[in-house]
Amino acid sequence: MPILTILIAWPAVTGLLLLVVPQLRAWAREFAIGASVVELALVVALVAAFDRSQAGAIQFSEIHSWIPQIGASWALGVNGIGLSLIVLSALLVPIVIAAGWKEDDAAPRRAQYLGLVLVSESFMVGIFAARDVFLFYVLFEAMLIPLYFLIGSFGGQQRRYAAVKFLIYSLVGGLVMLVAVIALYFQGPGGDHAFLTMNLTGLTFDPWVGRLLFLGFFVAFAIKAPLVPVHTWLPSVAESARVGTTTLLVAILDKVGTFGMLTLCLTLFPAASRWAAPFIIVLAVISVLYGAFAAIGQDNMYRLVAFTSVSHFGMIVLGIFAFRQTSIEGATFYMVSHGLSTGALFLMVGFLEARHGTVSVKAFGGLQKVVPVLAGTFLIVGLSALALPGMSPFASEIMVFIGAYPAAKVATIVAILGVVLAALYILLTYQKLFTGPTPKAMESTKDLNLRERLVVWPLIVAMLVLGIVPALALDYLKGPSAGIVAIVSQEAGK
Amino acid sequence: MSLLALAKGANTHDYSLAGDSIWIVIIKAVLILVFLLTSVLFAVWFERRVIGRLQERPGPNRHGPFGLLQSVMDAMKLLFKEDITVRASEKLLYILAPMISVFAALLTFAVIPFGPATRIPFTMEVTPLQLTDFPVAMLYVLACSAIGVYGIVLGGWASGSTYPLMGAVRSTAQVISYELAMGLSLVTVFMFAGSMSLTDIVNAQHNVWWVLPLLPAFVLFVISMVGETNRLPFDLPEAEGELVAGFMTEYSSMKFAWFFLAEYMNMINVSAIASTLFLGGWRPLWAESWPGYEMLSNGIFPPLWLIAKIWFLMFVFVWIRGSLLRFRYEQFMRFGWKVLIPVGLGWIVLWSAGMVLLPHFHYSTSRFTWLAPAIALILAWLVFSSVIEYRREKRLKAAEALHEELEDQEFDAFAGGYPVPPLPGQKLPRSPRAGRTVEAATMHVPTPDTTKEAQDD
Amino acid sequence: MSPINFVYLASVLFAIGAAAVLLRRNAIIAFMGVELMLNAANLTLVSFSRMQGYLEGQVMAFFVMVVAAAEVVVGLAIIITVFRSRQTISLDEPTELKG
Amino acid sequence: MTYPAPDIAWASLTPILIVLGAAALGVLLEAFVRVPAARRIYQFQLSIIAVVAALLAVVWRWVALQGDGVVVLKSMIMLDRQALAWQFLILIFALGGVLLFADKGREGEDAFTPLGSVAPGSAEETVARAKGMYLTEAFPLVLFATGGMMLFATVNDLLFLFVALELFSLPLYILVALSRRRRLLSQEASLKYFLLGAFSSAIFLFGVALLYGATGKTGMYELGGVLATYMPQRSVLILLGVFMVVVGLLFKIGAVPFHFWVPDAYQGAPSPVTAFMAAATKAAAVAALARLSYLVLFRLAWELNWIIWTVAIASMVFGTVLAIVQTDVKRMLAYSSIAHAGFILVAFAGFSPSALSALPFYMATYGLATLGAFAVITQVREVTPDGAIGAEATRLGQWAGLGKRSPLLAVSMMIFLLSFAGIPLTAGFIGKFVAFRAAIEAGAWPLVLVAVLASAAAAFFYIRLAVLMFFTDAPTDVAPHVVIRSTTLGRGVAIAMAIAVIVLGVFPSWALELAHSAGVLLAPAIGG
Amino acid sequence: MNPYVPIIVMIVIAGALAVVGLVASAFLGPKRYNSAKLDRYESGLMPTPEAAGGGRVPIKYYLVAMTFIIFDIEVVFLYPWAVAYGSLALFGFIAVMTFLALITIPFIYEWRRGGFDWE
Repeated sequence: MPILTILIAWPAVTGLLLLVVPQLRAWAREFAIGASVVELALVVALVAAFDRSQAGAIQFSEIHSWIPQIGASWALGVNGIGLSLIVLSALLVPIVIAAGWKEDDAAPRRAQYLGLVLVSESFMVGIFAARDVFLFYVLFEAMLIPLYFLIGSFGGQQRRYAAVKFLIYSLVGGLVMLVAVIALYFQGPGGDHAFLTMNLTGLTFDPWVGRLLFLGFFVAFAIKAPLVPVHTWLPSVAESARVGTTTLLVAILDKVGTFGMLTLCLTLFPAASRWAAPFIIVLAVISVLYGAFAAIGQDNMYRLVAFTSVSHFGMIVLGIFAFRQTSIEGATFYMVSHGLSTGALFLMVGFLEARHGTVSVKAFGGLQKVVPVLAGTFLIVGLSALALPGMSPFASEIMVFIGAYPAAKVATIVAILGVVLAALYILLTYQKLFTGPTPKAMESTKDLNLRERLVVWPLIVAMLVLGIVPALALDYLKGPSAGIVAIVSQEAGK
Repeated sequence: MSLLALAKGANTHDYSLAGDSIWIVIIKAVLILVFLLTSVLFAVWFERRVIGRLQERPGPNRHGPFGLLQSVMDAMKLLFKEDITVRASEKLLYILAPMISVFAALLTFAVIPFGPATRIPFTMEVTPLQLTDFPVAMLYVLACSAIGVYGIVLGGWASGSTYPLMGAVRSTAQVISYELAMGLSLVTVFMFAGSMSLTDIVNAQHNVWWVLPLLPAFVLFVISMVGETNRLPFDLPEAEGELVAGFMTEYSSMKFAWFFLAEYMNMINVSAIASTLFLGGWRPLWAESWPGYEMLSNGIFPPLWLIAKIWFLMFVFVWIRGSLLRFRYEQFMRFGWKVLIPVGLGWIVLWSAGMVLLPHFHYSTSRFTWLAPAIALILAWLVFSSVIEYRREKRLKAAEALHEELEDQEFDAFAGGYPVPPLPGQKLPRSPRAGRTVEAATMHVPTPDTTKEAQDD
Repeated sequence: MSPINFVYLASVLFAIGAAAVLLRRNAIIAFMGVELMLNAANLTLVSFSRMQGYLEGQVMAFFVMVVAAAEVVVGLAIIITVFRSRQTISLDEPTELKG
Repeated sequence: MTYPAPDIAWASLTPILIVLGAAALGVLLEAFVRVPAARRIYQFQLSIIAVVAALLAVVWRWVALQGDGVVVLKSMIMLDRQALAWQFLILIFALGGVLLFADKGREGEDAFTPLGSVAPGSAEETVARAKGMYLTEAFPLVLFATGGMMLFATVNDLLFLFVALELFSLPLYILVALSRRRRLLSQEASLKYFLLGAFSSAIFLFGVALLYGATGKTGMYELGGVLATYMPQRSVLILLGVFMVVVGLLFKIGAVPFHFWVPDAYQGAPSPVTAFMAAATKAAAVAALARLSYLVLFRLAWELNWIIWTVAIASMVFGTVLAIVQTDVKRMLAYSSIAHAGFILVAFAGFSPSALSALPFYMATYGLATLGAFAVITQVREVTPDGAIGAEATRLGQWAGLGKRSPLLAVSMMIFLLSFAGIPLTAGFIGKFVAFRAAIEAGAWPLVLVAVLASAAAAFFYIRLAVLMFFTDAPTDVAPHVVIRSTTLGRGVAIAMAIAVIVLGVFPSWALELAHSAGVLLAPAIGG
Repeated sequence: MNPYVPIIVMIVIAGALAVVGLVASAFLGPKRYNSAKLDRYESGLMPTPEAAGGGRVPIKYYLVAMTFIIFDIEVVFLYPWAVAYGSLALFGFIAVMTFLALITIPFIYEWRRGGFDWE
């Protein structure tokens, strides 16, 4: 059974139905959440069918000829990393839909929004499952369109600006990658399946050709997983877009960048990766510090969370380009954990915004007494972001540092500073929001209702479970990471 | 020039003109000019004289025998007249225009053959009686006549005055319209001769003058040559009643004389061309088998034959002028475009179809060359008579319809604020004088015959 | 006289025509410049044809003449319509289109 | 002496003959059918039948073709699959064009002035409009242009190329001047287009004359054969000739610095004409340039490459930058077409053989999207003060909120814009992919890098229009109001093109296969 | 001698004659100008500042000019064929007839559309 194709097709079909069929509009929310839960169920089935002992190998492979003239195939398959990210996507989408249940929209607009969310989910699953560079690229670029509409149509004042900025950044990266993709074709074996990653792995390039190709890919991924010089779109989008969009974007989509670095940059161009690693590690460390510092100065909570993400992505990239088994494992684990924690954090900010229509830190204060559950939840989520031991981000961060230290001592030490800074901004924010005297306007704040709890708590539970028993996830991540390390280091041996 | 090779392929005769020395060329050129100028002087007298006779009056008869010196006197008078350059004119073009006209008119005769190779009296030089000839001589002739148009249009425009402008554009439109018909009439001649050299064309007529087998083309040519030279009945550009003197209105003295000269020279030119193309050129009206042919086609005789033919055509010009009324402009243009050009095309198709298809199916074309004009005439008669009949019926119907429409309408003598005649069918008001006398009371009010008027349209 | 001289002449004519199109602001003059260029090309074709002793160049000149004539018809028609709407055929004058 | 009649493979010419014959028939219809409304219907039917029949004929030739191609008339016309592919494309564009030409709103007005010869705003014009006259000559004209383009894409002889060039240009000059609304603009555009077009074709012709002088040939195969052996003493003449010929073609493609006519002509012409012209002219010109390139120019690759690179980069940069500052939709698309001319030239860089199949595909994607985009433009109208439907609303601001008024049209337009921008899952992406692949294959990757950066910048203005349509509310207080005309044909063409663009974007395999088999030029050995 | 040389001789002589005539009359005639003489002729009316219609040619004449061009082209192609029709045989005939037919189409068009009607 072509389960991966079904996983991609199901949200696409349901999403398009929602966009096109006017009769569905009245029941858009119910329809959408139903569809996403079905998707989640399918993903659970996928996980069940996945052979954990062979996590490093590609499973559920499907390869069909698509455009043989340009060597493109409809090639899908997942290893442990892809699987975990698909799980993350499938988990977050219903949560996001549920979180936005009460957004006051007219029915057609709501149908549009939910339809686009579902279509985006289809693209996300597709990207994580793609085993063909061309297919990967197509989905990578095409995904911009629903996202562009999600950002530009729904959200705050600056949303149009943010949408265009997002699109242009992504497009520049994507098109540079296109050049590399085309050039890669001529380096590879050619033929009807020229773009299959397995056909392209293990090629030997002329050094500069390899480096240029690597850069072509890396630029695109660096923009997507915002590394410092090209990160500016993320805060803009985060503050303008609707919270659900931002959650999806940061928690899942940006992982496409790091996922791409792992599965394409490192795998296809190991020599070039090693050549570029020192620079990239420097960039990563700068990201960690810059993101953290910038977060401290933010008043807008969306921007704040966005900057923390920039910081965290720096750590992930550091882990990836340290080329150690532990660091890569940690980085992949961190990708999942970060998805859970940042997602939760954005949702919490969204709940606050829903209550008072503002996300300015200054506007709040002393909420601890009024809404204890909310405050508590926020604290836990916040602590997860600053990597409190016992939560999964902590486990992954530790693994990254331990793994990276032998490879890049100074960089790792500097990056650990980022953790300290994280503690600073999270606690400062918590302090401003929830402690001190309660302003008049805040006194009538409602606490988390059942829907909101149902939305956030599962994420917290997941983080806790994974924090305590990281093996649950690491079993899936170890194999693939080992494979990547093997490729990179085997190349080094030559 | 591009026709060079084609023509050579078809016709390989020796142009003995190549042997002429430059002096002979100059002498011949001067002789041609002298001939042209005297011919014009003669033509002016000739026209006035013949017209006079046609109108039963004497014509010029004061100066010299039969008034022959009249035109010499006229020319002298023009030379000594005051030369006025109109203030509103574009000076350069205004002066250039008559020069262009006369210049173009002088050139045509360079390629007209007056006769075969002849010994120049008192010398041993043998030379054809023709200034020069080349394979595309007819194109040269057409080119010269086209340059002549510039004289007219520039003269009219540069005068900066209404009548000359109108005259010039009319004249230009007329000349180019009729030039097309003329051009089409030439095609069958070229087919017959297989060359565009005038010598070849004359030589090819040794059996028969082409006026017979190519009769329709000849008729076409004659009509269009009258149109081309702005002569009655096609003299619209200088219709005195409408445009004073057309494009020449603002010209005086020698400038006027050049236009005048050019016009008469053009008449002589086209007559010479028509003679050469259709009337055998310098060939005598004498069968080859008849005695004396040799003498009549050599020495002084060929030029005389040609001149005789030219003057015959000149007489036709004058004759037409004396007999026909001027066309209205729209009638004239319609005639050119809707009759002459289709006829010309039809004739080409008919003729070439016969000449190409008959040999293709292995029939001889000798009889067809004689039958073709007859076929053409019959076809033309069928087409035109039916068209005329059809249009007459249509007009009658339209007149009837109008009649019915206006039936019983009260006649308004001042419809639209102007005095108008009664339209057919309109009821005439009772005359104020009616009833005064018995005759008046019973008088039949005549209906104007408007049907007839409509037909003239 | 060698036909190559005609080629030089044609080149000069072509240059004059091109200059007329590029420099003169009157549509009719510019249009005449174009015609001059076409005829210069014609002259070139014929001269080269003469030099090489093949007739193709001359036949081509015929085709070019036809095309040039058609172009004259279309061009004049366009210029006249513009003139009738605006009472001017200066190429600088029409300013509906900018940017 | 009898000249032998040349051998002509008439069957191979059927598509062209059908179109040109129908055009001639159309002129006769004009002459004999007196009632304008009836004439309009007849002309429309005739044109559609002709174009469809020609399409079928092209398919028939494609199927019947054996080997690389057929020699139709010595070396002047040789019908190969490449030529058939271009003919097919041009006919498809013509079909769309004719449908748009016939598009007539409920108010009874099509895109053309009822009387082309009278001055705008004159009494005669008012009368003609009141009488409901139609300028039905547009149909024969477009057929003539189509025939000329098909010929242009087929012939192998430079002089014949010139004749075909004029055959399709002259009707276009006239068509551009015939807009029903904004006639001054239209006439002025026509004048500019004409003067520049005539200028460039004169340059082209002089180039041909020089090549003829240098080599004694005008056939492309023969020229290529001559150029294979280098002749130093004549090289200046050859280079100059080739350069001028290329300039003539680049003009028709609309590449910088020969692009001046493009914005004016696109903006001034009636939108159906713009649609047809933008798609088909470019296709025909690219076809000719491709043929010339792979038969002749590649011999001079070393001398010519820098020109192609310069022109391509200039076109992409200028087209994109100037498009960004435009405030008129048609003008914006015009500048975008200049940028696209640059992208097309990228494929030529290095003369990679795969460009021969990439180009038809690229032009198919570009042409379909262009046709569709202009079809949408015909639908967005201003309201005249008396409440009737007026001129096209082409100012960018007037497109605000289109997504709400007419989601279908807006989405179609969006798809076209995405295709122009080269976003995956639209045809434009695959087109760019194959074109760029050809360039990279020949080692021109720096050029491709410039191209992708330009397309990213270009995306900015495409997206800006999308922003207006979907994210901005229509201003309610601004006069004139904007309405959606929503005519069957215009809408139908837009939607059909949108579907085509998506299909070619998602399942391009079959089309690429066809393009691949079209990527062959017939090159029989010809003496000399 | 080249057959075109006599033409040049003719051109020189004819041109000289045309010029000499005008120059002679300029010397021979009287010169007593006045304003009325230098004004343009208006059949006795007061002369207007410029010719009717601003000295421009009526549009209708352009139509004649354009039609003329079409047919002149036709003639251009007919003449070479006429000279060599024998050797071009049936193929040439059919080609030229097709050409004529095609030329006739615009002719008919213009005829029916009133291009040859002058009011």
